Amino acid sequence: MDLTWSAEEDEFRAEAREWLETNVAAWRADHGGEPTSGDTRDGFAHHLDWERRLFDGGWAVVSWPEEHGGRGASLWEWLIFEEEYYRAGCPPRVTQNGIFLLAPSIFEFGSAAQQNGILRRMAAADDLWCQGWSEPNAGSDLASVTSRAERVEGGWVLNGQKTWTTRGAFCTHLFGLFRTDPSSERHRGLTYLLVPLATEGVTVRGFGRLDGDEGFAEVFFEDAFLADDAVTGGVVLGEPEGGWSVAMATAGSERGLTLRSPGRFLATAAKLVALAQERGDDGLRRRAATAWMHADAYQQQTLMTVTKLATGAKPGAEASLTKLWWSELDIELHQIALDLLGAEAEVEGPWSKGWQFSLSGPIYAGTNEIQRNIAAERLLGLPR
Amino acid sequence: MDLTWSAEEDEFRAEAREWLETNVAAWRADHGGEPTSGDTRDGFAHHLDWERRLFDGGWAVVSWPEEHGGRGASLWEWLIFEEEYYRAGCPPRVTQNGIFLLAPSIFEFGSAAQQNGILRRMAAADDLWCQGWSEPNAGSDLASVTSRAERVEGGWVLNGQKTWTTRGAFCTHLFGLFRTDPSSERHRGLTYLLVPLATEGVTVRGFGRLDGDEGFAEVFFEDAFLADDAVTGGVVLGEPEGGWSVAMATAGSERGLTLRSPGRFLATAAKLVALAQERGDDGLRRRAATAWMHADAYQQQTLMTVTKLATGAKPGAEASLTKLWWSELDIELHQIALDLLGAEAEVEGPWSKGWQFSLSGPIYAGTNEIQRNIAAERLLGLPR
Amino acid sequence: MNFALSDDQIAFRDAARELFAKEMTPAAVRAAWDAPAGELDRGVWNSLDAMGVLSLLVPEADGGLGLDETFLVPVLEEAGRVALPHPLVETAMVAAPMVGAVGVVATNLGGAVIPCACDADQLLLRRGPSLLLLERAALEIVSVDTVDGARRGGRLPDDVTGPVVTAKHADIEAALERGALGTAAMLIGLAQTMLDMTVAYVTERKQFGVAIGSFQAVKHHLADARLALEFARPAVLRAAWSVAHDEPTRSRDVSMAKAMASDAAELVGRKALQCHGAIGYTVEYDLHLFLKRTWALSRSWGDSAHHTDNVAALLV
Amino acid sequence: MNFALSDDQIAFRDAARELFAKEMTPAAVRAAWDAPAGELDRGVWNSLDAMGVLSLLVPEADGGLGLDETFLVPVLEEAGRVALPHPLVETAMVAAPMVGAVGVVATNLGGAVIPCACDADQLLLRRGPSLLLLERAALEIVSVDTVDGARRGGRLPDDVTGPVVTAKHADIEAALERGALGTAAMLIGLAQTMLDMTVAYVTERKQFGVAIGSFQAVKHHLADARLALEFARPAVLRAAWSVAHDEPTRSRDVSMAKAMASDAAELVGRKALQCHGAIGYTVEYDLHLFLKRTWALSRSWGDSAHHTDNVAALLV
Repeated sequence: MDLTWSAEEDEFRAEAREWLETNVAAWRADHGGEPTSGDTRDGFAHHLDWERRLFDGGWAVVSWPEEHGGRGASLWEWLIFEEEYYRAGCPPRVTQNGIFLLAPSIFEFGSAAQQNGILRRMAAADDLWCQGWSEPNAGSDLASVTSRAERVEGGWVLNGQKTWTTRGAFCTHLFGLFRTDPSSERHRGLTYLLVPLATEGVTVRGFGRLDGDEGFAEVFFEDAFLADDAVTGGVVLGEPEGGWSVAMATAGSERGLTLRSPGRFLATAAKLVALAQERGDDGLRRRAATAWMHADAYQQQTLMTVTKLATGAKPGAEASLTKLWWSELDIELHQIALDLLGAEAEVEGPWSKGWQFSLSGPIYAGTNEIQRNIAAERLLGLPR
Repeated sequence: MDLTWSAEEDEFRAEAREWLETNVAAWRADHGGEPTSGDTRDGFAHHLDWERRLFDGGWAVVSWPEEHGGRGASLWEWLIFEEEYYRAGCPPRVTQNGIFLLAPSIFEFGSAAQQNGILRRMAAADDLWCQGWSEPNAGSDLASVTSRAERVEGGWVLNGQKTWTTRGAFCTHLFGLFRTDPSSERHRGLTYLLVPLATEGVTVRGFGRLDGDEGFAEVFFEDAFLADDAVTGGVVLGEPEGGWSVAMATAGSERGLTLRSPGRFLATAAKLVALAQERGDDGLRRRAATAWMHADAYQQQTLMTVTKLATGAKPGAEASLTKLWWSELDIELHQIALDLLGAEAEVEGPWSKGWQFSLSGPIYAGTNEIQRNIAAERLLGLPR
Repeated sequence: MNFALSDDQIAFRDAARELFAKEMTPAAVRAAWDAPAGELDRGVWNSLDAMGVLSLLVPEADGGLGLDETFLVPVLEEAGRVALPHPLVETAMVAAPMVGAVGVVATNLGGAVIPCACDADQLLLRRGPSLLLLERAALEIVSVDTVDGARRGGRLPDDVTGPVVTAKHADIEAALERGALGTAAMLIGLAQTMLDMTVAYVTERKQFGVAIGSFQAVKHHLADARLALEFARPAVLRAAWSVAHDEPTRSRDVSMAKAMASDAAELVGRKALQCHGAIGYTVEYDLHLFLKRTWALSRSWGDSAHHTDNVAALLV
Repeated sequence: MNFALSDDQIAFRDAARELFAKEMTPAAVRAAWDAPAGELDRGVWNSLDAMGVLSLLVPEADGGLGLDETFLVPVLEEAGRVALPHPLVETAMVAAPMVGAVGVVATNLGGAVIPCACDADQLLLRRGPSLLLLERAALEIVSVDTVDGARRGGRLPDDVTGPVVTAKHADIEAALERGALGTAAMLIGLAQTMLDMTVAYVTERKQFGVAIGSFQAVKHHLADARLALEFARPAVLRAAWSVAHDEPTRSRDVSMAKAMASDAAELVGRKALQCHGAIGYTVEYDLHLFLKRTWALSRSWGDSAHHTDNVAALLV
């Protein structure tokens, strides 16, 4: 047991801090001081510029191997980077769904050609990936996907509809599950496909999230021909009709260590404590301190988890607990902030925007009802 | 709409208040100032004395007809009585399971002979009734009763076991469900029987509740012969094998308006507010005020419900909401009191005793999980 | 003791319900999001005026109906059910008893912004210890972006002056009480609609081969929502009575009503959004119209903590 | 950075676990409820002494093991798992670093009563600004009835005096911190046992033809319990490190550990009782032994609100 950082890790932190503080300030200045939300058309362009600065500085994907644009950082360093990223006030990552949801599956299931063709372009924000999991009738019940791909000479013909595709209207590529065995049911007969959105027969329609930003999209496929070589290295990830296990690996990482790091909530908690000091009564200051503890506990629990992973353990169903914790923590932090703001809370601002976003946490990446089922069944062993 | 009490109701309140204040003081004085819990052997005797004083004063069962020992009070007057009862600091009713659980069924399903033979003696605390619903394997799932009664010449032979029988060790009679059709399943083939505990072959073993008082009993039946005339008017309530519908009527009243009146919680809330004034910080005073509001809201909601009943409506599944509210309110009130007491809370005293009792609220009279199911299915119409 | 609305009270409420069902659809609420400042459609407002709702609390001698808050509160619950964007609480509940029926009235009494500031005929403004009544046309109003676009919020510079309506502390306290009471009623209506929408959705929406409303977790979410509403509603109606009859407990009763209605509506909103899942999380679906109004109103005219502290102070 | 216990720390913890499994069964806890004041069985205590647990924090020069709190905290979690009635936190965690291994030590530092007051050899007493160490045999102790009968609480008259151990504020603060930390560890263990018992019960108990653990409501209750434990446990271990290494954040870390462990254990206890139903509500079943200790410890050595306020003060 040793809860101190090594000299190398301290150095890594110092380097990250300096780069991030300097560069985020420069980026902000270049976009008028306060760039608009990355989930709007204009804001997305500003945020792409940020992503490219990150890549050029070598900070886009710190934990990836150097050959794919990373710097081969350890999980510890990744945590440090995330902490510094949010402490410096850097913006949400508009490339996150590629980096955090698709890339782990590419690393695990992709051919060398796919890895070489896809990863560096993703890191550089040359290709922008959105996820195609949900359909109008496949939400929590992902296995009920009905979008289909028919095998034809030299490729696939796609039909169907995906929805709730985050930032789909601004992306260039989609990854998702398609039913390739029309006689199959549930999680059998599904293939994981990589689809350029420019493909003829693919239509993307953006629509507004709760906060009004065009953060969602529907994607329609109407006899869209997806050539086998439409993506370098091939459009099928993993085995044909083996898409479910590829998706589950992605879903595992989506729920797991990577999607929402403690650093993000530590930064919000620090802001909340400052707000409570400024305008809270005793009761509200106590609630703010409780929320701060919950954020700090997330950091400690993550350090404990990384300790286990560093000694060879595999991530397990504990990921469900992590998802429950951060999603409910995010709401707690913003709820208290709104209570501190009182009637002012209805005015548009970072807290009211963050509050609305926090409410999506218990819904996306597997609803919290599903996560509680998983925790009870897989961690406690309760009967299905 | 008129939220004032009539002159007659004010008079009733004044009369009740005077009688209760005078008599509860006298009763306390006669039993050493602070009589012990009615759920202990000694305390039960003290509390029986209180019940008999109530009966002699005409206050044991105010809402019953005069012929059975009541004073024919309206539901409004009953609410006023309950409010005054707890405001005066009167003790819990050790006769409550007969009065609130059995009597409504006797009124609805009993023959004139049963009504005349049972009710007045119950009100006078001459006969002391305990309930025999639960069995070791029939808790929430009441229909899985396996205790059985076999029809023989002149009576029934009982075998099986009941448990969680409140104050069973101190009572004289039991009411409960027995399977009389051995080939039946679930809620068919059950008969509602009235059983003197002195019957040969019936053994009662008291055991300790969470707070250590002997408030529970197991009742064993081993070839116990229950003569048809063991209870005046007959031992079967309602139709043989029609016991389920009789029990459901009782369960309805158990959950409903009558078991836990608002007055009880208003009195606790007033004490909590005083405690919070004495030793609370702002945060705890705010919590105490919230709990007080919840108690007062129960009173207002009850007045609204009684308005509906007074104009001919039947009690419905709203009773599930009432049970959820008072049981969770009781815990809230005591939780805050313990938080106010801090480390002192571990010392035995009325708040720690009340806290332990409050924790049984979400369990007995139909668990709160079952009540939420009922509310969702019957009030909101969600699919079973 | 009788907690039931009278036939007259029911008739008023039902007339409002019928009007709103016809004229205040979700599409009409969306129109209020989109209409330029100062151009809020007055169709439904004129109908309310014709029904007498706007002058319900104005004495008969002054041309009003001379009725009391127990008539107006059920109408305001109906207004909440449809998320009426017009300043009905501000006009009929707060201003009318003081200044009579003088058109659309906006006010800064309720919170940080002045809802419908540019759409009003008159502005009732608190400035220091006084209440002023000003013609809107004469004022420079700055629009404020609010989470609920139908709030149509505005602000005024601090140095505005004009004719004083009252400088009595008691008058201002009473106005604040009426505002809190009316807003509590709106919140009950909003919560009822969000619950109704959610029950309909979870009954229809299927996942894993069954309606999602058959899952126990969803049932319990919505049972909790129903529970909160069941016990908040009588508190609001009782407060209406206490204000109408100037009961000694009126301040406490109003604070309890606002605290409980705010808490209940926030809870129902959370449950509604969660049970809807992603569909509720888009502005194309109607839920957000009610959710955002709930957030605005729960913290206007005093939030739950403010009113709870008032109850605590009055319980001493 | 390494959050894992070392092999030595694990060996200590496992030895304690093994000892407790043999000697501190629920029957042994019940015996502590029943034994007359002053007659608490010392079998398990002597074994702990022989293992070196009691003098773990005593410097080697003074005959102790000279180890730190990161060794003792995992042992205390094990003590919590079996609801050990002996004053192990008071003796090994609080007193030993100040006065060495002097037998069974009871203290009034933790709260309203002195647990095991009559069973101790020594009493460590806070009186005004000083800590005194007194021979128990010389004192008049009044027994106090506590909800948890195994607490064996006592009280002393206010005017007791005796030899001063320290009058330094910092020493007393450090002792209070160690007490809160040790108690937090006990609470984690208690919570773990209550959760384990409940999982076993709901897996076995059948109603409506199925194990009650298959109902989603029960699953979600216990997922919440597991969740609270998952995030409280690292906070306690981190606080052990901070105290052992005298980190600048030690006070804040200890307060966070105690607040989170208290909240988690109270929550787990509520869920455990509810999921057990009536069977948990009797003293014949073992759950109450753990539940009542949880209630006692969650409010001893500072309750959740006290420690949360300390965190709030230290975050400025």
